Amino acid sequence: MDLSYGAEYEQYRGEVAAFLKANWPLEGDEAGLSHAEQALVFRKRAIEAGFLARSIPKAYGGSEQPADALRGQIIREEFGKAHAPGDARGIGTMMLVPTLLDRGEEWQKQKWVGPTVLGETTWCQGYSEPGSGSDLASLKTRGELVGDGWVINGQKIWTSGAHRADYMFCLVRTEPEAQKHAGISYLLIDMKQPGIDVRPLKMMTGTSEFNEVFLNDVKTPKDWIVGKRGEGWLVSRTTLKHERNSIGDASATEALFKGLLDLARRSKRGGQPAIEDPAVRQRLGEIEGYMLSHKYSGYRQLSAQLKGENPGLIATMNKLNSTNIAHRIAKLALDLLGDDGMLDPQGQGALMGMAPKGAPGWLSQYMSSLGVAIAGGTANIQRNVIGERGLGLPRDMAVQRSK
Amino acid sequence: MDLSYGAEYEQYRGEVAAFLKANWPLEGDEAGLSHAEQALVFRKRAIEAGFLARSIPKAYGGSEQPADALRGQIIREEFGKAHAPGDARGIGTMMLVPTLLDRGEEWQKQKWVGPTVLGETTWCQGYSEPGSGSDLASLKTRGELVGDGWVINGQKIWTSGAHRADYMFCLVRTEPEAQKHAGISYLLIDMKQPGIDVRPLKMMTGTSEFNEVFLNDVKTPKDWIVGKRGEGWLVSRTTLKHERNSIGDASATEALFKGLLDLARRSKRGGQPAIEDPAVRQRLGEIEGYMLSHKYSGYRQLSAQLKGENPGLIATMNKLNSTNIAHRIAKLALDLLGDDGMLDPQGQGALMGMAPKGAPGWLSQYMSSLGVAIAGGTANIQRNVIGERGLGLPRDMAVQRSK
Amino acid sequence: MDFGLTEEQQLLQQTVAGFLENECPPVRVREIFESEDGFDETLWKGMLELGLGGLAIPEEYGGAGLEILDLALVAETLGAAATPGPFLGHALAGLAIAAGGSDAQKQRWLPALATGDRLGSVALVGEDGGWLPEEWSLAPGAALTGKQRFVPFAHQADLIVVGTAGGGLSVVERGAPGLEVSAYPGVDRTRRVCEVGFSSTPAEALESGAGAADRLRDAGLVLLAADALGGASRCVEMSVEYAKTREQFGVKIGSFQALKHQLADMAVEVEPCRGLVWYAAHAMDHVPEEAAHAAAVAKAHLTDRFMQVGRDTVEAHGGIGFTWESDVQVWFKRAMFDRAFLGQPAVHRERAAADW
Amino acid sequence: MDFGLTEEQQLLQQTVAGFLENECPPVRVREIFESEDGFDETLWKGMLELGLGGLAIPEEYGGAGLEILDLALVAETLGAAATPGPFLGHALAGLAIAAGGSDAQKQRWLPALATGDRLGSVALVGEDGGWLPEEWSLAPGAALTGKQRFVPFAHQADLIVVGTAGGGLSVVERGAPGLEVSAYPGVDRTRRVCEVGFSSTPAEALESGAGAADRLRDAGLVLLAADALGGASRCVEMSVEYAKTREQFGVKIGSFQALKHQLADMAVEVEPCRGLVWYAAHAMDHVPEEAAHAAAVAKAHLTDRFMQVGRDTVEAHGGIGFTWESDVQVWFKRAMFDRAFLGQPAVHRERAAADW
Repeated sequence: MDLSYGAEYEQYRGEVAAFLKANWPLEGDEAGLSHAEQALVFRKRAIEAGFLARSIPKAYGGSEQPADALRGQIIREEFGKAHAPGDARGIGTMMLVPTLLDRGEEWQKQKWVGPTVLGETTWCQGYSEPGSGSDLASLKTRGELVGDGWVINGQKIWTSGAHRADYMFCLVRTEPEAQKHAGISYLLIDMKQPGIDVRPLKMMTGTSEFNEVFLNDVKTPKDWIVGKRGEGWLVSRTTLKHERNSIGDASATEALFKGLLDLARRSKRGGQPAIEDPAVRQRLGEIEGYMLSHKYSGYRQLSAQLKGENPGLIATMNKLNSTNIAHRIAKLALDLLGDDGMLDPQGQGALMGMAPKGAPGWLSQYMSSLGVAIAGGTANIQRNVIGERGLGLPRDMAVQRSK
Repeated sequence: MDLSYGAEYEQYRGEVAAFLKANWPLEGDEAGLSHAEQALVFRKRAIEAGFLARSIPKAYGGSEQPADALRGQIIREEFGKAHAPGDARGIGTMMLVPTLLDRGEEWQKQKWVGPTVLGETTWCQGYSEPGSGSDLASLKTRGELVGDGWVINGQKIWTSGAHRADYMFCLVRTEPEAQKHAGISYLLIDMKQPGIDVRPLKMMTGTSEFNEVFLNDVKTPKDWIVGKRGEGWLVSRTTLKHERNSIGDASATEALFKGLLDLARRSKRGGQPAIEDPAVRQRLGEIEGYMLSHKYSGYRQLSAQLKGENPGLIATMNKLNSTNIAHRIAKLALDLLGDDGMLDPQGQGALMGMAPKGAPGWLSQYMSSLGVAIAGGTANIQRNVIGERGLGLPRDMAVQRSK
Repeated sequence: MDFGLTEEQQLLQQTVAGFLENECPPVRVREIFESEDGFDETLWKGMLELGLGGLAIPEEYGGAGLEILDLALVAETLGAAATPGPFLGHALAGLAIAAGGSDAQKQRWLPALATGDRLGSVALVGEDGGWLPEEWSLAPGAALTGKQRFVPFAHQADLIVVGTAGGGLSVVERGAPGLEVSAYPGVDRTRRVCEVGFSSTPAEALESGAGAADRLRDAGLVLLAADALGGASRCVEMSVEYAKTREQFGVKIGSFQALKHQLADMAVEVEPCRGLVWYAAHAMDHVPEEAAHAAAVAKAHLTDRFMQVGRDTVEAHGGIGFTWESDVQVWFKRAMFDRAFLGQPAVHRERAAADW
Repeated sequence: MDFGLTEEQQLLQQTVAGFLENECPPVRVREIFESEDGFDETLWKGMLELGLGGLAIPEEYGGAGLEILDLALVAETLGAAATPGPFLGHALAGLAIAAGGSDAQKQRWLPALATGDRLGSVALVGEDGGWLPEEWSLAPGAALTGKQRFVPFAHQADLIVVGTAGGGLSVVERGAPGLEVSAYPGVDRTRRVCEVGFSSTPAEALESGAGAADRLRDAGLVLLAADALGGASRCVEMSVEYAKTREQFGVKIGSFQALKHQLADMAVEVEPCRGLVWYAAHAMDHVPEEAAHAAAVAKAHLTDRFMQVGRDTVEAHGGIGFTWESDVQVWFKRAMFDRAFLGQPAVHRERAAADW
């Protein structure tokens, strides 16, 4: 166990800090640009300097650095401290770019990877449909080749960021004769065209983090397909997930716990601060055990990455584990809120890695702790994955049969 | 809602009490008999008076009274108060007698029903086998007709009371060619013969409430079969379960909760009685909610019986519900025991409807709360039954396929 | 001996359920849920025509003279349908006056509450919290000054029964000087709550308010428990129904063992509670020495069950259960109301513990 | 930066695991479990030959001079195999003397403990309970009088480190006048406990016992957490193994979703805890300001997880898991020991809460 980063890396940290000192915030005329424009200007320089888009080849607009998770972690830490724009977030960098790099045509990489990692071009994902949640094989959106273009009709759901995305990467049934998975293709679609109708999907918290997307004779060129016709399901599955930021994940849980402690200090029980109530303390203590376990699991996974080792079983558990902890935190928060538990969340959405401050935020958190499970596949799907891939238990019969 | 028994029934209660006053305890020479002998003498009189074996025809040794669950309840209450022997308990009266009455030959009823309800003849049940828990279709004990008798070989497990039983009613594969359930017959076997080897099955508490029974060329006459050859599985399923004593069941849970309160009064937390600790009080309070729900559900079921109504969904839940409550009680008890949680249960077995007093008893309860679930089919089987029979959900695919 | 409902009681429940099926189907609930003030005159009038305005008000004052159990059965049925409207506060106001008013006070207020010509509500918690009569802090007197929170439908109410320091009850009427009602952003849009301010507002103390406060508290707890029972049962039904309809991997999702067992567990959480609610209601009229304990346990237990089952119902519906469009949110948010209104489960468990 | 084990540490764990696989398979565990005194000389000798007697004793006193983390890794491995014997008490006695003894005291006792020529144990709770140094009640002095409970393998021990009022530590040696050891009916037959009585029994106080008591407590908590981690992990493995082997309705029971999900939940309870134990051990040597907190959280969390997973393991094995014949009971009962020894989870959560 050596929790220091070591001299070599501390020196690297110094280089990162020096770069940031010289380059952020922007100065002069550039300081007058919009937030988004500033981010683009800065990201270009950071990529040139080798600090962002590190795993992307230079040919496609990245900085093509050797894999080094600890350097990545240091960059995230230092950029975070300086409030400087980091790697462009979102589904485009997380899923589309790795897919293109792995399976795309050369011209596709040339065209899309650079702008996407820069944050200039944004994407949304068209996988889920009403009626096909975790069962993608049953999807119904159809694409027909008419002349030299695809004509697409159908409906997608749970499409995060669809209203501002430039493009959608999308699973579409193009071979109606083929069975289940075999008839699906992976198409790219320009979102700025008639025939696309994006409707915000309002959540019970009152916010709309997702959309429904209706596709009505939507068109896309014949060669905006990744992989071959009918290979879409495979292409979507071979996508290497973006290197998971296990530390960031655990920090968010820790921040939430600290927020809960704060709430317990400010709430009252029988005239005393709730944090003095032995029953509350025991529940907080139980959550602390789970939270710290999750935190140190994050370190374990980072270490495994550093050594190029497979983190093993633990990596498949992150999602369910953090969902479980968020549930526990949310439930205790509701108890601490007391009468305020009858208030409306007033359209407060989920907070990324931050703890809510007021009652409406906690109420939104209370409800969102359910939504979290849904966004990443329901808890039961996670349990299937852990049981089958993690523990090696035999496949489910019903699912097996349908494959 | 009328929780009084009403004048008519209170008068009946008087009759029961008067009978008991005149007949129990036994006097004179009879007082010198053994406990078992006294019970037989007394039960005969109580059956004659119409107080026991109420649902059994007079022709077979019962008192053949009209069904009246409230009279039954009053008899249980008054007999209990007087510590007088009630209806013979055990698997013989609960399962074999109803089966014989429903499916047995006339000579079988004549021979076995009377002595069984009197408590003179006792039975054990031979259904489960190692390797076939809830899946009876897979049982392997074989019976072959040789001359005018069956020769039986195999092994049974979870056989309660096998070491003192006179007979076993038993599921045996007699038609090896037939598929699964179709090859099973329901045979009666004399336990007092060579070839039967009863071995106590020691539990983790150190007690032996169950046995393994090894059958090695065991013999039984050709006509000691209930129903036809190959109908055994049906015969075992058509057995009407003994009228469930829902009140008794709930009283046992209530007694356990009261014992828990008592334990909380005697245990210490931070120098104070544990029952003063707010964290302990909340957990006790949660259990009280479950316990009282279960208690009043018992009354609801009794009332439904009285009116000849189907108690509905609730009756299928009794088992799982009381198991769940026992788990909660056991877990809190372990916490209250503190250091004594490291002690050995010292061979203390499960207590029927009573709360343990000392630490060893509670430790046995802690472990037995797991065993309870097993004895009545595991919790998962109960959930299947509730889901499928109670809520009408579709059958499980794997189980369906094997039927 | 009959631990069950009389034919009249079953008929009452069926009548109310039948009425709601026609007049308050989910689509209607959603309209009221989305509306400005959450108050639907037609629906409420219909309920009043069924006599739901004065069920437990004595016959001599124009009510039906029924028992708390009857009232609870209606509350359960309303809860199952997530019925929007002022039933809870109105019923409690009537009970409070019936229990604590002088004959003159009863004559003055009860008949109009029974018919529903006037709408009642209750204001039982101040800015610093504390729902229990012994925690009430608003200074009593002929004029009240201060604030009360979470007053149901105060924006529609004609009279409000207010809890005052020392456990007394006072009545404030609509239009009284210094009375200020502002809508509150409540989570449960079927039962709107307001903040009510008093500034030297004339109020009339109920003659024996102090004696009536405990009965008011217990009745409130029982009605919330009953609402939670109805709501939780409906949640189980909705989830089961969804599992029987929705398909995945070519089969109904209800055939998947994991979901089946979750649904079974939900049912086992809820169904055994029915008798607990019945008994708590029954005790209020017939076993007074057990009433406070039974009401406290019932409120704590049922509102916890409803909240848990509400969460499970969202999960059982998958992503769609988390949307605004889904009806699930209506029951989920009613569970949040039931659990917090009149004090959280922990508060009442602690009270119940005093009887051990 | 390396939140993980060194090659040496992995080798240490592998070596111990390999030794146990040969010398302490379940069948051997059961023999010792059933034996009169639970002490197997051959097995213990073998462990001493591996150097497990003095892992964390400084090299200058004959030990290996390793850290608490190394000791914890061994404890985890022993826990996974449910290894019977006096490792825990012996290790803690050595740590106590190393932390609190004068140089002369260390010279006198540590080398023999390191080789295992003498067996150590600890007596840290009195008849009225209270495992924490500030709760100890036995009057200190050159002679001790009183009783201590739950002293591991006192019937075999050559010296016992006794906690005394004020948080001091004293050493009592085998054969001392007035020392009376009686076996106690403990549930965990792999770690036997005794009651130890003192009657004017000569004892030697450790020079800086008061300073060492906290370290002794934290080390004990970490070793129990590590044992629980090993035990709980093995429980998950056993349950998964059973589910992959056992058939019902013609298929492996592990293909049933309900059981599969229960096993997944068990794994999620246990696997993420590994880092928590590592960090608590690491903190004792390198982050002293966090050591007490981390040890308290680790003990509370891990022993709760082990107990829960132990119960789940019984259920996952069906009826057979509840029998004496099944190995499951051995781990189940170790979980009961780990959870209660040195104080229940609630005690240590309350201590940890003081740091918030």
